[in-house]
Amino acid sequence: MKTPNTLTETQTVSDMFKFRRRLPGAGVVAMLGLVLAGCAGDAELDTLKPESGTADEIYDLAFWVFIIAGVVLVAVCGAVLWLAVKNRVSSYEGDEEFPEQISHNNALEITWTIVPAVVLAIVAVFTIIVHVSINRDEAAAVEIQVDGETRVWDPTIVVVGQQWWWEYRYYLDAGDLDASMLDDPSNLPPADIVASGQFAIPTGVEVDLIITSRDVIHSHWIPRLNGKRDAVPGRFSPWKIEADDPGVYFGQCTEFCGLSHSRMRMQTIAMTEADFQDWIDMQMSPATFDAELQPYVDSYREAGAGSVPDDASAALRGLDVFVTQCASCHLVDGLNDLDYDGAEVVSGSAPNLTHLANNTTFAGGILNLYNDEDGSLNRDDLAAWIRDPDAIKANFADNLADGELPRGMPDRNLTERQINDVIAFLETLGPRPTDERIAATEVE
Amino acid sequence: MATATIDSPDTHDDHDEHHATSTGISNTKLAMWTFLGSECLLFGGLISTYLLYKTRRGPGPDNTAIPTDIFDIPFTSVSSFVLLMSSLTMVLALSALTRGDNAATRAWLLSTAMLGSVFIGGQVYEFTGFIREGVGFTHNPASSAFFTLTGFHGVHVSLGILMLMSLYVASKQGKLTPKHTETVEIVGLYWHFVDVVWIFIFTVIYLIPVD
Amino acid sequence: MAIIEEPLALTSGEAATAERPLGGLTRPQGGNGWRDWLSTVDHKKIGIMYGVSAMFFFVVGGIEALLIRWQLAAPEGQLLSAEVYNQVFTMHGVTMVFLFIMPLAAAFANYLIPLQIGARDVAFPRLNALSFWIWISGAIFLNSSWIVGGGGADCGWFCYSPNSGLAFSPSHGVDFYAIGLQIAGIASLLGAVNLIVTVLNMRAPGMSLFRMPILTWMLLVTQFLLLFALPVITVALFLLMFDRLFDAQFFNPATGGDPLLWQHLFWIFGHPEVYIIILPSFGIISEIIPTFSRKPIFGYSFMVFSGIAIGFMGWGVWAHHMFVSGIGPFSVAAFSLSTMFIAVPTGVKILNWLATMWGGKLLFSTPMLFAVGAVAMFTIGGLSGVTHALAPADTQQTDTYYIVAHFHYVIFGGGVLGLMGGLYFWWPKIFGHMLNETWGKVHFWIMLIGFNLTFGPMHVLGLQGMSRRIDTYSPGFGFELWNMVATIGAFIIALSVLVFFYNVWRSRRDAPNLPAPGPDPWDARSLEWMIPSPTPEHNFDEVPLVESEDEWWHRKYGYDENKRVVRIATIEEVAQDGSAEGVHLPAPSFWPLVLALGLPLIGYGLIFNLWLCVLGGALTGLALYSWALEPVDDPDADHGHDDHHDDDDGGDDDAAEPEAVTSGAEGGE
Amino acid sequence: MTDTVTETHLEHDEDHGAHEHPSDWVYIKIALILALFTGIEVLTYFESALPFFENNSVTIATLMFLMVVKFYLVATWFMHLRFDNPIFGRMFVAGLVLATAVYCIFLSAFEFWA
Repeated sequence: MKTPNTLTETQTVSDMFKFRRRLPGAGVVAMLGLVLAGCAGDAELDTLKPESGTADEIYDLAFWVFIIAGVVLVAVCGAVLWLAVKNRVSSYEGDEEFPEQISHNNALEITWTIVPAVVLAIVAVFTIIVHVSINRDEAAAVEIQVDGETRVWDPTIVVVGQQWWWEYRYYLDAGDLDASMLDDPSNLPPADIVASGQFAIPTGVEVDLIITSRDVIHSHWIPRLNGKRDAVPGRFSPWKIEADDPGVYFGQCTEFCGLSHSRMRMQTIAMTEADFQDWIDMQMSPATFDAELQPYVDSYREAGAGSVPDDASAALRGLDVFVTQCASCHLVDGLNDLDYDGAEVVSGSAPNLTHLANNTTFAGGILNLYNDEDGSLNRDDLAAWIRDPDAIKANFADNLADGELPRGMPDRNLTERQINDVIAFLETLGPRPTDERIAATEVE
Repeated sequence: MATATIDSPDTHDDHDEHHATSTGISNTKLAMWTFLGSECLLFGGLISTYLLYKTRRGPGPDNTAIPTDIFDIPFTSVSSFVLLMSSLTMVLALSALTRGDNAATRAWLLSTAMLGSVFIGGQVYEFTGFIREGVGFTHNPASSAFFTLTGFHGVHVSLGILMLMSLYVASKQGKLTPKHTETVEIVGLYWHFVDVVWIFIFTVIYLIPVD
Repeated sequence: MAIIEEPLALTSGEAATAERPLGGLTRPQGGNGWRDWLSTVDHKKIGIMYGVSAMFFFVVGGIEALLIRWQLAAPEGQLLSAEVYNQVFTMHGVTMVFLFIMPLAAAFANYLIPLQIGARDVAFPRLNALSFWIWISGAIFLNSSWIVGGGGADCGWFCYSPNSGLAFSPSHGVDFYAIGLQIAGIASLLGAVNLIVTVLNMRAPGMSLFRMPILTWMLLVTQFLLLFALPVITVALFLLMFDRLFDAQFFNPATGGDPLLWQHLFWIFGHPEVYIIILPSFGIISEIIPTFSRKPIFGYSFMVFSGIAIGFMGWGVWAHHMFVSGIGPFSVAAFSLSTMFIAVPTGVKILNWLATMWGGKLLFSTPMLFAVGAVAMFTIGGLSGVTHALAPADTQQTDTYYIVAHFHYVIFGGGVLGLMGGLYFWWPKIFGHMLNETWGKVHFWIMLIGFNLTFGPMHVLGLQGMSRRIDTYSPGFGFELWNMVATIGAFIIALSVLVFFYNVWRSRRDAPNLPAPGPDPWDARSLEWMIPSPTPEHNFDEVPLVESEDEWWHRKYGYDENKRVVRIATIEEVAQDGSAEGVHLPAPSFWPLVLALGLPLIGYGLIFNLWLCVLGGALTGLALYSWALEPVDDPDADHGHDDHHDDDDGGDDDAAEPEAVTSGAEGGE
Repeated sequence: MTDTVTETHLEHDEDHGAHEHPSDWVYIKIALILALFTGIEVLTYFESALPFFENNSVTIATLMFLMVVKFYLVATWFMHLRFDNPIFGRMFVAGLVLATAVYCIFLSAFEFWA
């Protein structure tokens, strides 16, 4: 899998000279040297490295305007400097000589009113062309297999922002889902797939996004794939995203959304159609449990939480901790889905953990689920997160005054042993991602 | 531009009402009109907010009644008419003062204030009726916007009544003489403005049917 | 209306009637230390108070800026918690916009407008004092939330709902924001009415509108923008306040409220606000550059009309702040186009400044350095502005540090540098001594370098994808280097401000040993330079008859038969000496101050305990009636005139009128 | 907004007192017209009274027309804009026109007219 964020040094350098491909002339490159210098190294959010048709269009438009602006800037600042050097005097002392008192020149004035207007009018034409293009909804069709039958899916994902993570809802049988079919962001129809923090798209297809929010305004932004679009509660804003090549594309919430705004990130994982089909299959299936856990799960579904002997495996003990401590907010399909109204709904407003271990980030996209060095589970960060979420990501989930809304993950006061146990259980949720993906999605 | 002649206040040859200003018009009156221009944006904002929200009932079975459901047009028509007529009495008060007829001035000032009070009384009655019928300020966006807009207007009318009563008292004390016409005129401008705002509100908020 | 005031006579010798309607209230006479400042209605003293307070809040906002930069210097900054960081960046924005730049511009407007149009004072001197006191009480109220409100507002200066709602911002910070800005808004609105009337009505004979200095013109446009923009933000703040304090349902999406309502109202105000900030600086630049080029401003009428055009077009572009809000592609396209074309009149201004310098004799004094620096820096900000007028490009740039860079180049580069130049330029006129030129140049160069180091790299950061308003960032996104540079730059700016304060102190210390600057130290062009420095209390001994644009310059210089400039008079010959005596001046009053004290009390009452509202309301009401009943003049004060009780003269101004209630009532809204 | 001031070059006193305000009878006649118009406005509410008011667009057009006329009458006669210096009217109209334009665009952005 191509991983834009792990480019080698040479790739980065060649990428830097992308400008050249677009515009011959070393002078321009030199002019933008400052900008380029900042682009060296990893910069997964870089808007100057577009990786999709849409992002390319925006980039090209902006690029030419940067050039025009640069020319004007050099002209004006050059004129200022030139005048400063040429016309400078050190004192008026004793100097009764005045320069020619030219007060106006209407022809000149009209010229420099009209010329910029014409330049802007030309820019405006291209702006409108690009604007129309990036807002056009092109029908796309992806053939996918759901429950063994082939469906034609117009790829559409409902994106729901909340403090401080993103939820992605896939409606695979809706054919052509439209924003008008949705009503209340806090009570969306059951979806086939509910992912959080990371979402998969097939490459080479335009994927429609319908963006909304459950609480305050957020903004969904994957810079290399497209511009941003706000997630406004009560509104469903259409947007789109596409990736030319498989890879992992980083994003960050860009509308100030309160306390942990800076810690609200997400990633788009672009996959080949075959990989995407595998991802769907995996996401569509409920969690599976090994022979040791399964009896507990069955009895839980029948009669609620049971009890676990002290000498049981860590995962089983963790399962018990999960159902008593975590299940009131988090859903694991196949375990506590019956506790919620409608089997496929997402729980309350906490991430769906059914396939947690298949993700590579957690806590709203800010922490790595696996260690990059050896691919092992990142137990330290997971434990720290469960131990005191507020310390990792400031929130409003504990010590609430009357009527205050809990926002974020509360501190459940688990013992260290309980924390270890629940981590052991969480590790069982979902197939482990490939090492490549772990490397590519690493958050530094 | 031609060089201006200097108005020489020292000559006092024409005893104009106003001091010499660049435009020849009164500072105070110009300030009032400027202020009224600004008020257009204020009421415009509130009216637009209401128009935007007028059918937003909010979710759920409760609190979904909106003001347009229960407008009592005949009642509001009467109070609108009352406010409209108060503009007439206001202008008659000014006219009386110009003539130097203090008794008539007071009578018209008082009737203007009375008509304004009747309007406010009507508004209070309307508000309490709304609240009784379950359309309270906090119930849904439509009602919040309605009460804010009409309440804001009501506060303007009330302030106008205070000004009118102050003029009345001043007149009683013999301090309101024909040389004070501009003072009355300026209060009148404010009063008429509040009236024209209501002309707008009455049509756009009350009379234009909601689909 | 309102505050029925004696319209000041245009020539000395015009007396006011001095009645004492109730025989009880008299007006203070001033002239004794701090009480003089508290009761003054002199536009110059009010201007100075605006300036000093603005500089105080510049320091406050600057400290907040340094905290932000310290936090962001390196990844995972630990100086501030997310909670405090959000309050700090919010208050930084609010402080710099509402408590620094606007009042500093108001300082120039107050001090200079009457001087530039040849007037004794503004049209309504007491109202002017009221504006200042209301503004300062609003400013203190706003900042008191640090102490009594559980921290500053934490919603950003733009305070988008529903994040500003009670559910998401439960402390009182946002309440203080909503009420504090309303109070400050009342001040600006009253000021706008006052100054508009002043410019239209108080001009010296012959001072037609098209002979007014560009600064007066730009300030006039600014006042119109304030006049019409403030009611819009007032509506928005009102709705927010009702939502938070009285459970209204304006912005709660759960009950059908629309968060975009706030955004539209905020930006309908917010965009004209940008021009409210920048136009005064444009005016100052337009005074400084001709003076130090020894040429008249190039294209006077184009400068005026482009200013008007900017002000006018500023009303049709607000939604460019909302290109990604989901307002619909059609709206986006329309606002994108309108925004792009606002660059045209702005460009006209820049080119006219260059043309003024063209062929001139450029003397790079400190004011000139700041003015030219402002032109260059504003050009950068203006051009980056064009890049996100393009809606598609804006979807990548908005809410990133690119925008932070852009508006700091506009507001700091174009606005603050220009205002700083204005301080150096008019300092001798205001305080009677020059600021030290050497230290001034040191100040300029340090500030220019610090400014570019701080905000230049932010362009790169933004294009690299660094979001705005984040309290920290992770390593590995390529943000480290430029954030560190920006932080270093911020401290260099802080250093330059210290240099400025040092210069102020030092110049004052050295002043007695230096020759007095005289009325016209810069060989400048407009009327304020024909009167002594510092400006005498009565401004002009004799109100000048204006015969041309750049009147003062034309009194010094004429043309010979070859159209060459020759001196026709020395400064001493044509300047006034400030010796006029017995000029009637408006009497001081304490009531503006008392009235202004009532408003924050009402504010605290709304937040904490409604009884305080009663107290505040009573104080306001008392002040209003006392204001109305206070005589126009103190009959005991010696103003050099016998009271001539000519009933036709000024009779309607004798302030016995209850309609002063009107004004206050309106002010109270 | 700014055009209100650009044309302001009146250097001479416009004598405010030179013209006579209309007589009370004129004011009463204006008020009668206003009353009549208000009556027509209210009639639109009673759809049965006048059949063509069953059509919403006709109703709205009528109401808006009457509103504008009423507004105009009060502003020009009662507020004396007819007789006064035009600067006053310009200040007010500036605000009025700006408010109308801005808020119409504002409502359009919400697709209010749809």
